[in-house]
Amino acid sequence: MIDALDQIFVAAKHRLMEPVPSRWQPLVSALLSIVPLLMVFPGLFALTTLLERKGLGRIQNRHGPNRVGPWGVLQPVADGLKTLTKENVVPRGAAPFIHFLAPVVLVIVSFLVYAVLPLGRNMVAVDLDAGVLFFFAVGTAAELAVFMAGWASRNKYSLLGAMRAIAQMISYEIPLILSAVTVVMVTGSLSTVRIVEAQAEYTGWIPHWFVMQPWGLAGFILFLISATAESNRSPFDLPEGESEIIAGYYIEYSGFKFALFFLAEYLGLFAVSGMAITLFLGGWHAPAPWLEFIPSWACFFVKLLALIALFIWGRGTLPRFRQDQLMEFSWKFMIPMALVNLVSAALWQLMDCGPERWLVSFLLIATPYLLLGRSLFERNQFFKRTYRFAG
Amino acid sequence: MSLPFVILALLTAAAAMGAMSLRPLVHCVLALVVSLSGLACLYLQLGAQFAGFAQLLVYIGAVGILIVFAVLLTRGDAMPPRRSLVQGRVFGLGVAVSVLGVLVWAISRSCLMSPTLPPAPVATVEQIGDALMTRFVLPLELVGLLLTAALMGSVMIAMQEGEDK
Amino acid sequence: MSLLGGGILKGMFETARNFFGSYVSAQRLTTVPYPEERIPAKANARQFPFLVYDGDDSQAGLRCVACQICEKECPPKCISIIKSRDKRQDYKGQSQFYPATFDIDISVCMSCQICAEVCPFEAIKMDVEYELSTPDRFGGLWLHKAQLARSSRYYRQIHPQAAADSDGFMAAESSKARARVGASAAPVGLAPQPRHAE
Amino acid sequence: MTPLAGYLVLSSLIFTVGLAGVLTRRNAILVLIGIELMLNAANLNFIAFWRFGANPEALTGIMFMIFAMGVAAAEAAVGLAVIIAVYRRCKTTNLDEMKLLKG
Repeated sequence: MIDALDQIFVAAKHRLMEPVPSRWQPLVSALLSIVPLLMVFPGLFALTTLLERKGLGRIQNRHGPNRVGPWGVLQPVADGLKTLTKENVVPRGAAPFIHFLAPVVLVIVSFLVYAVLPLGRNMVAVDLDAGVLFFFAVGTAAELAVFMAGWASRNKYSLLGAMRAIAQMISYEIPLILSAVTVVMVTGSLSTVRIVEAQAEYTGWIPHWFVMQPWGLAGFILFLISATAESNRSPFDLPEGESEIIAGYYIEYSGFKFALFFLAEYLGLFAVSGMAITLFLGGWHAPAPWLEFIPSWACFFVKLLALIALFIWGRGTLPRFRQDQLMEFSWKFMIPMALVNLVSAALWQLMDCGPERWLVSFLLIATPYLLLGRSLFERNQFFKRTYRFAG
Repeated sequence: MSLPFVILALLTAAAAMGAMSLRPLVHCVLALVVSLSGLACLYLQLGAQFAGFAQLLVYIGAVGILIVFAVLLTRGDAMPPRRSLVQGRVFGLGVAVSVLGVLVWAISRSCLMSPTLPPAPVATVEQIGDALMTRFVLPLELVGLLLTAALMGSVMIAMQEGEDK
Repeated sequence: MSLLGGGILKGMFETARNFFGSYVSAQRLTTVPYPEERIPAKANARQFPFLVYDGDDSQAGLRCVACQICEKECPPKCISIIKSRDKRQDYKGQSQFYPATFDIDISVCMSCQICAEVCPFEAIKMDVEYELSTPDRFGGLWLHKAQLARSSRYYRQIHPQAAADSDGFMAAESSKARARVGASAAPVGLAPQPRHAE
Repeated sequence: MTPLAGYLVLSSLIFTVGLAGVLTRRNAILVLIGIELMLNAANLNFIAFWRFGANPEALTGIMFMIFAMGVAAAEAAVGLAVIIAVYRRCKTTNLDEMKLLKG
């Protein structure tokens, strides 16, 4: 019974595949893997916009949307209808083809990365040998789409927003990949399925997730911070920066194309959250042995929703960075910490099991953290403000 | 000659020509990116998964973005003036076409034209990693050194010389 | 020594308290679901001016005597008055002009209340009505005498304290005038009285 | 035409296009793009020879391609830095207008 519920989607796919002639099997199999992804994640996007607005409202002691439907649950439908019926405006000076292509490329790229995310036991669209590499390689194309949007609009604000976005994404891609590399190094595989399998065991009630180890915890935090920056969310939402450059690279987009940008932004957020779950939070494994009756896909989505809630919480709390702070934080803090974390993970892998391994790994991370924190933040040199004209 | 190869080859070649012949510089860069992604797909089609993804990561994520930044920093996104067909252009095209002729002639004459398709070799990431760490460890270190030197060198070159003025 | 990142944790704790607190205690919520619930208006709330009338007839009972002081004092010059040719009796029993037209352009009005301050006849007061939207773009901006007139009962209802002061002032004025009429039966000049602070 | 020949012809075509671009276009960035195209044509050859040649388990073609990619990335970084530095001095990226050393 429990297994049947766990494998319900896999079994359903097999049932649907049975009557198909063997010539068409690969095509139908691919379609049956892709179509649910195309339906589930936009649905999750709609749910997340609602949760985000409600949650932000409550964080700021407001009610949040509560008009459309009971408790406002139909708000995403209303938003969607409103966006779809808006006029599609293309500026006169724009390069029309690239202007059209940018959101399309962005959405396609955002969907492609889901191919390697294991959503449950036996539930991954393609188990690539180089899955993690695929994830990051395809993800980089998003930067180009952002540039296309910013440049094709012929608007100085969108160009500025695009430049900011690209600079930010490049700077934070390095700690993002470096913190993922620690996991790849310890498991010895780039395949997402193998990485999840490596976190299957339990000691007592405690799962062997990588986040439970010192280097894994540090890697997880670094990964989350970089992922926030990669998906341009607050406090790293400078590319959009409503108060300074209006809406960044998508000022000149309206109607359906704007909705595509919005969708792609959230899809990117879900994708990096899913990657964080796969790499550090044990993928679809239950958090304790006595919780293993929960279907694996339910575990994954609960973890995903928890991470999304964390992102919303962070957005409701933290103010936006300044551009120079953003860059310095990446190059002077995140990248050194990611490199140190890499060494720590390597030592963890080399040393035998025992308390000294924990001690070494912990000290190797904590010492640079405290030193960097003291030297960069405490003496106020890190965020020292320089004025060009005054003083 | 499979259909996917023909489609990818046409796309790649057309994008490469676009990259060299379009007038707005940004369009050239975008065409270059399309061409390089086509090459990455060709690598995947040839069974070199790691090479294909590495191509995407390096060329689209790094080199493409770098060129875009250079275009914007040198204000290259303005439309260049249209030029007439000058002598240098004819000379360059002539050289290129003759090089192409020689290459195609050499390929058609070569002894590598065995019509049988060898079985697809496997190149897992693990094998590549092993090879990089054992047989090719010296070149790997050298490339690392080269990249570090290039990083520092390009920062030094592109840095503003503010103190001198 | 404070730990790096401690401030972030502190902030996260504060917002979490807001989040859960807003479900527990309704006092934390600073906003209300508007059309169903409203925050009661403050004692001295003001939006746009209106003309006060006594009795039941909104045109015959207008207190305004078309003295045009408000028109002159209005900083953005949004009031326009045309005096009538004939005269009629005011509440003190004196013969007065009345406004033939009295228009206010509320797209220009800045709700400064100077018109109400300077009016010697308690004829123009500030309304609290804020739901003024109309389905068309230019509608409801240029208000005429008929739209501006509100009964004095309404005024007593929205600003009870100020209305009581104003009623007292008017009662004193009219009794003074009647006493003067009874004593000397001489015509009374129209010298405006200095206004008390409301 | 055999499969290998198809890849070789495509690679020589891309190489030629890059060469033609380098020879005819006068913008420094475009010249760099042409060089990138030529390097990529060579990479395609490496992979094709690895796939269809003898001894594929030695992975020589892929290794060559990876190292060529590293070198190309370094070249692009330094080349673009030079272009930006020259642009600061001469306010142009046109190769014909950079003639400070001409008499």
